Amino acid sequence: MKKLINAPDDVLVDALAGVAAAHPSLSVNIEDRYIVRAGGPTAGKVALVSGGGSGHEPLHGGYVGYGMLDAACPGEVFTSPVPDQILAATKAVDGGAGVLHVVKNYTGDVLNFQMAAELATDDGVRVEAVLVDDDVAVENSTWTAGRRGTGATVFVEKIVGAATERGADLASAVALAREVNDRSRSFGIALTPCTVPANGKPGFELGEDEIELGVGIHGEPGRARGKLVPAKELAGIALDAIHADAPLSGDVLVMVNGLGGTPLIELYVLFAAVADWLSGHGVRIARSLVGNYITSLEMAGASITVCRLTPQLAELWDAPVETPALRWGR
Amino acid sequence: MKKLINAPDDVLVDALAGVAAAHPSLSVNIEDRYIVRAGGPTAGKVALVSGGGSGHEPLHGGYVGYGMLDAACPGEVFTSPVPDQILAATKAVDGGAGVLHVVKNYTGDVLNFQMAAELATDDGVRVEAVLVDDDVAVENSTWTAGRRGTGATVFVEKIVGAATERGADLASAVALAREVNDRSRSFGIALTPCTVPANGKPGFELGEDEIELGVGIHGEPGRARGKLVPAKELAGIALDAIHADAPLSGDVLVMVNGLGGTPLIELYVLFAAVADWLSGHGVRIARSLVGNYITSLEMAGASITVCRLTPQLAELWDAPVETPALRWGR
Amino acid sequence: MDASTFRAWIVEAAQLVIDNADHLTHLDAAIGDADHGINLRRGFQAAVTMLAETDPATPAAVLATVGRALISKTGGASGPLYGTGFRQAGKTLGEDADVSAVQLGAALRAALDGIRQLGAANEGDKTMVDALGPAVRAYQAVVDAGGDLADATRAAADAAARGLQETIGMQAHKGRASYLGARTIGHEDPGAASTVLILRALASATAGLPTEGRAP
Amino acid sequence: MDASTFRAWIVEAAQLVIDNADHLTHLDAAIGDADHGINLRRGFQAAVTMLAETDPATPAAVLATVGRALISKTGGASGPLYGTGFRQAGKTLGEDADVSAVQLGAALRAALDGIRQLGAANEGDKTMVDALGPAVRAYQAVVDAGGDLADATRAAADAAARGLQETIGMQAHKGRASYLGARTIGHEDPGAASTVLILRALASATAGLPTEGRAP
Ligand SMILES: Nc1ncnc2c1ncn2[C@@H]1O[C@H](COP(=O)(O)OP(=O)(O)O)[C@@H](O)[C@H]1O
Ligand SMILES: Nc1ncnc2c1ncn2[C@@H]1O[C@H](COP(=O)(O)OP(=O)(O)O)[C@@H](O)[C@H]1O
Ligand SMILES: [Mg+2]
Ligand SMILES: [Mg+2]
Ligand SMILES: [Mg+2]
Ligand SMILES: [Mg+2]
Repeated sequence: MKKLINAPDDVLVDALAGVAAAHPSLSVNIEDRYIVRAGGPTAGKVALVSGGGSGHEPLHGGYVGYGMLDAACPGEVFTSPVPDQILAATKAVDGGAGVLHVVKNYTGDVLNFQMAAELATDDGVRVEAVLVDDDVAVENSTWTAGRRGTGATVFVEKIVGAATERGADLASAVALAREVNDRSRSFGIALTPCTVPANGKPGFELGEDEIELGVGIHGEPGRARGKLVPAKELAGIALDAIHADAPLSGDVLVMVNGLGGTPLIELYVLFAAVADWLSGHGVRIARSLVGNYITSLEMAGASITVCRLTPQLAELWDAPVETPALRWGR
Repeated sequence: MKKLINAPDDVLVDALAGVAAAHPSLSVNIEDRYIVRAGGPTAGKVALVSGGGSGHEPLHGGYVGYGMLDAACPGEVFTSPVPDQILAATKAVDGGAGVLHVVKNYTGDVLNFQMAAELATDDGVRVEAVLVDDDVAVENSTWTAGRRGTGATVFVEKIVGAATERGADLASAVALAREVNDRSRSFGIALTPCTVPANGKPGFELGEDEIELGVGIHGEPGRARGKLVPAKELAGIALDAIHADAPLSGDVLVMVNGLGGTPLIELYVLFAAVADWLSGHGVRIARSLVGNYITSLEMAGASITVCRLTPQLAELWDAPVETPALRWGR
Repeated sequence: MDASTFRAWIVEAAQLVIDNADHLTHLDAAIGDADHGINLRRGFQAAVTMLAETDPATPAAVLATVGRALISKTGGASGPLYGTGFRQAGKTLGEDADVSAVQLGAALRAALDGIRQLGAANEGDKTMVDALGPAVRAYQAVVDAGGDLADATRAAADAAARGLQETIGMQAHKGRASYLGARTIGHEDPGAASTVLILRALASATAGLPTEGRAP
Repeated sequence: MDASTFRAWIVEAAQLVIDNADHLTHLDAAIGDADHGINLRRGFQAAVTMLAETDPATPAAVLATVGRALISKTGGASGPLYGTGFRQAGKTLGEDADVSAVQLGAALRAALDGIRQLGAANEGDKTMVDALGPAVRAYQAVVDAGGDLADATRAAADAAARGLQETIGMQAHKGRASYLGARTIGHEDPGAASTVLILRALASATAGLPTEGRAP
């Protein structure tokens, strides 16, 4: 294992110290493990709180700021945060209008956020939770824990963040978050595994010409192993799977996301292939992101997320945002 | 070699197609191999043109836009652009006030930009060139081609871009660029090699506990091979080298830059170590960047760049910028 | 079975989890995200520390403390699940200073119900429930047949081990492993494996014997 | 030596560069950035194409075309350097349809001067100049001794090869390799190696013989 760290067990705390030193706009509570806006809670605004295992940076801490999250709760690498820190963050950002938990659909995240929500409710905070489950690689059946939450999390946090900034109440924030999630689908492809620092060994092994199709963001193997084929074909595999699950049409927001170890030049090559596929299917790219937005440590590979836009969603997407990882309009 | 590409020889063209599809704010000339602002040349403004080998994304194409570059000329991966494309880009963005070539100090880049400048001058375009050479790993002697240009390129492009946006003339743009370069120093560390697509093999080999100290951004080995030590020590090695070359003090702009394959969480761990070293030496981090800004394909590792700020430089750094990779203030 | 024996159980369980952390993580790498051993080690170390700090007087207080510690420190799916299990178990024991074999049986049953209610897993879903379910039944059978605490906990541990073996043939329907679908068949479930360790620790604590699986 | 022989030289040089591209890149990987073979292959392929398209009539026009093509397509340091070398060489040949051994010597000298002026490299700096410099001198010596074109170009190629060997012991002071300082000692210089190929091609083109180093 080769990593720019001090010690495997210190990664999270050291990284949080780095976040604190790098971003004066954020306030990092290293003791309780949460990141909030330096300004403190916004009175009368519905607060957006998200969190999950670390190793997905910039998610979630990099999305704390005006127009997006109010707080992020980073767990250990690839491990759900614990109820205590979620509770502390929830109370820290409650502005009196209630708190919305944006939870990626993993049993661990769901259970820990659920326990935190119960505790917060006991303490008189109004809390709602929305599950993000956009990954079409996992079929959503009673035979699984349900779809994983992946790329759509970025869209939900941005769009609902804009709405709450404008005064959306808790109920409509919940409804909007569900709408964005329902309109979004993702598919991920891994070229290499990644190594959890505390573990020290790669999560799986791959041959020189092998890839994992349908991976999530926790270094786990995918639904199936495949051969490394040209980017054009990989884009087709991902978009066919998305299209089969929820037919694409009209204007879309597309994210070609690097999993952490893939150079940007390759993401642009993949984006070109995605653009070809979409135009070939009469779908228009109205908005897009290309880069590392929700990662899996140093894993090489990419995920493609598509959201079928409405004029309202596009307008909220364009609204000003000011976070370390996503910024425009101010 | 495992890459998200279609064919090794198509990487640059395919990536440029992706850039064109992803960024409506840019106009990409795939035939002549350059990227300019969609708006066309800004009349009366000194135009900023940079370029170099590809594989360093987001440099340079990701920095084309308001407040930064007017044009970028991407060569093949790790290979200087050719005079023809530099000439074409130079003419495309000339707004009548002259064109400044920002050239990273590599023999190939220097010679190709030099030839392009001669041709442009023959065609009646006023052209000046500034060399960026901030890498302290290479001693600047008659026994070398001089220092390499690395991280400071981002600072020069941002700060001089802001000044030209405000109407700085060619002479003062040159002077400002030299000032930023003179006040900046960098040092890079590699944990893994990287593979040029057209080559197919890693540029060098490293043992499980080995690193390369003093690497540039072209997948080349560094000045020396070392052992993988904790991030705190690596920060010390880099900053001691920088400090020995140009003593640090006062307010600084710091960039902890990922070389392409290093996850953001590790860059934050390194940033914390950098912040510790600086505060221990009475140096104040006034501005900072953490992320992948000038990369070496999928190489794992990081570079640290420090610029000793003046109030004027800090103010120009804060000025609005609107490019794919760097954006604030609008 | 008094508070000190309950504490001995948890200390022993923590030691077993630490000794087998890499193995649990290795099992999780195959069908999950390679952190189960890391998570439980963190959780049980916190539980032991909290017991030492607060020194709870009753069996119920010991289990409540352990449950809180696991929930606060473990993270992942297993933290809330095991934590809830211990808390529910503790709630059945009231203020008693000494707990009978029958009472422990009810406590184990409450742990199983709590975990099943929170995680909604049925036996056959390839989870810790596939080890704990059979264990609870085996324990009850021994007690009903008049067996003592040591016999019953031993039977529970053995039944859990058999349940763990059963998980190899199962396809996961709950937790991260379910994402891998049929690829999960042929692997032990990490949580079932850790349940075996915890029940082995219980058996040796009640019998006052050394546990198998301890690192030398 | 007429225009068709000059074209034959370049076609042969292109073939040698293509056959040895991986080797040149491999040399560049050791002390540079692993692209010299890729660059020169791209450049010489463009040169051959441009010669076929424009079919220049005089030796001077052939060299000018090759120089332009190398500058336009090669990239890197070697593109402008080799391109300038060919262009400067061409400028010495005027409109002549046939070039003497003496004229070619002056052309090679002009190429060396052009490369040295642009790159500011001295012999000993571990560059292409360490192959081309000795080659130009050896060529001149043969001509001065009354030798013919074939002898002179053969001598130039052999001297370049010896110069290449000399670069192994040198520390690079120019180009990317200079960044590696003493680590460059013990490796051949890629550009010196490609210069040997280009001069070998010249020797066989003038002698009308097959060149050593061609892939079978
Ligand atoms: N819904 C559930 N009900 C019961 N047990 C579960 C459930 N989901 C997961 N588990 C158990 O948790 C174990 C994984 O725990 P762990 O790896 O620590 O958390 P995570 O899966 O979040 O990484 C699984 O092996 C399984 O036994
Ligand atoms: N200043 C110089 N003068 C003469 N030759 C040079 C100079 N710099 C580099 N070279 C030659 O160029 C070769 C490298 O060419 P190439 O790899 O194609 O370009 P780059 O170094 O830009 O990647 C070196 O091996 C050396 O022979
Ligand atoms: Mg986990
Ligand atoms: Mg090069
Ligand atoms: Mg796990
Ligand atoms: Mg090279």
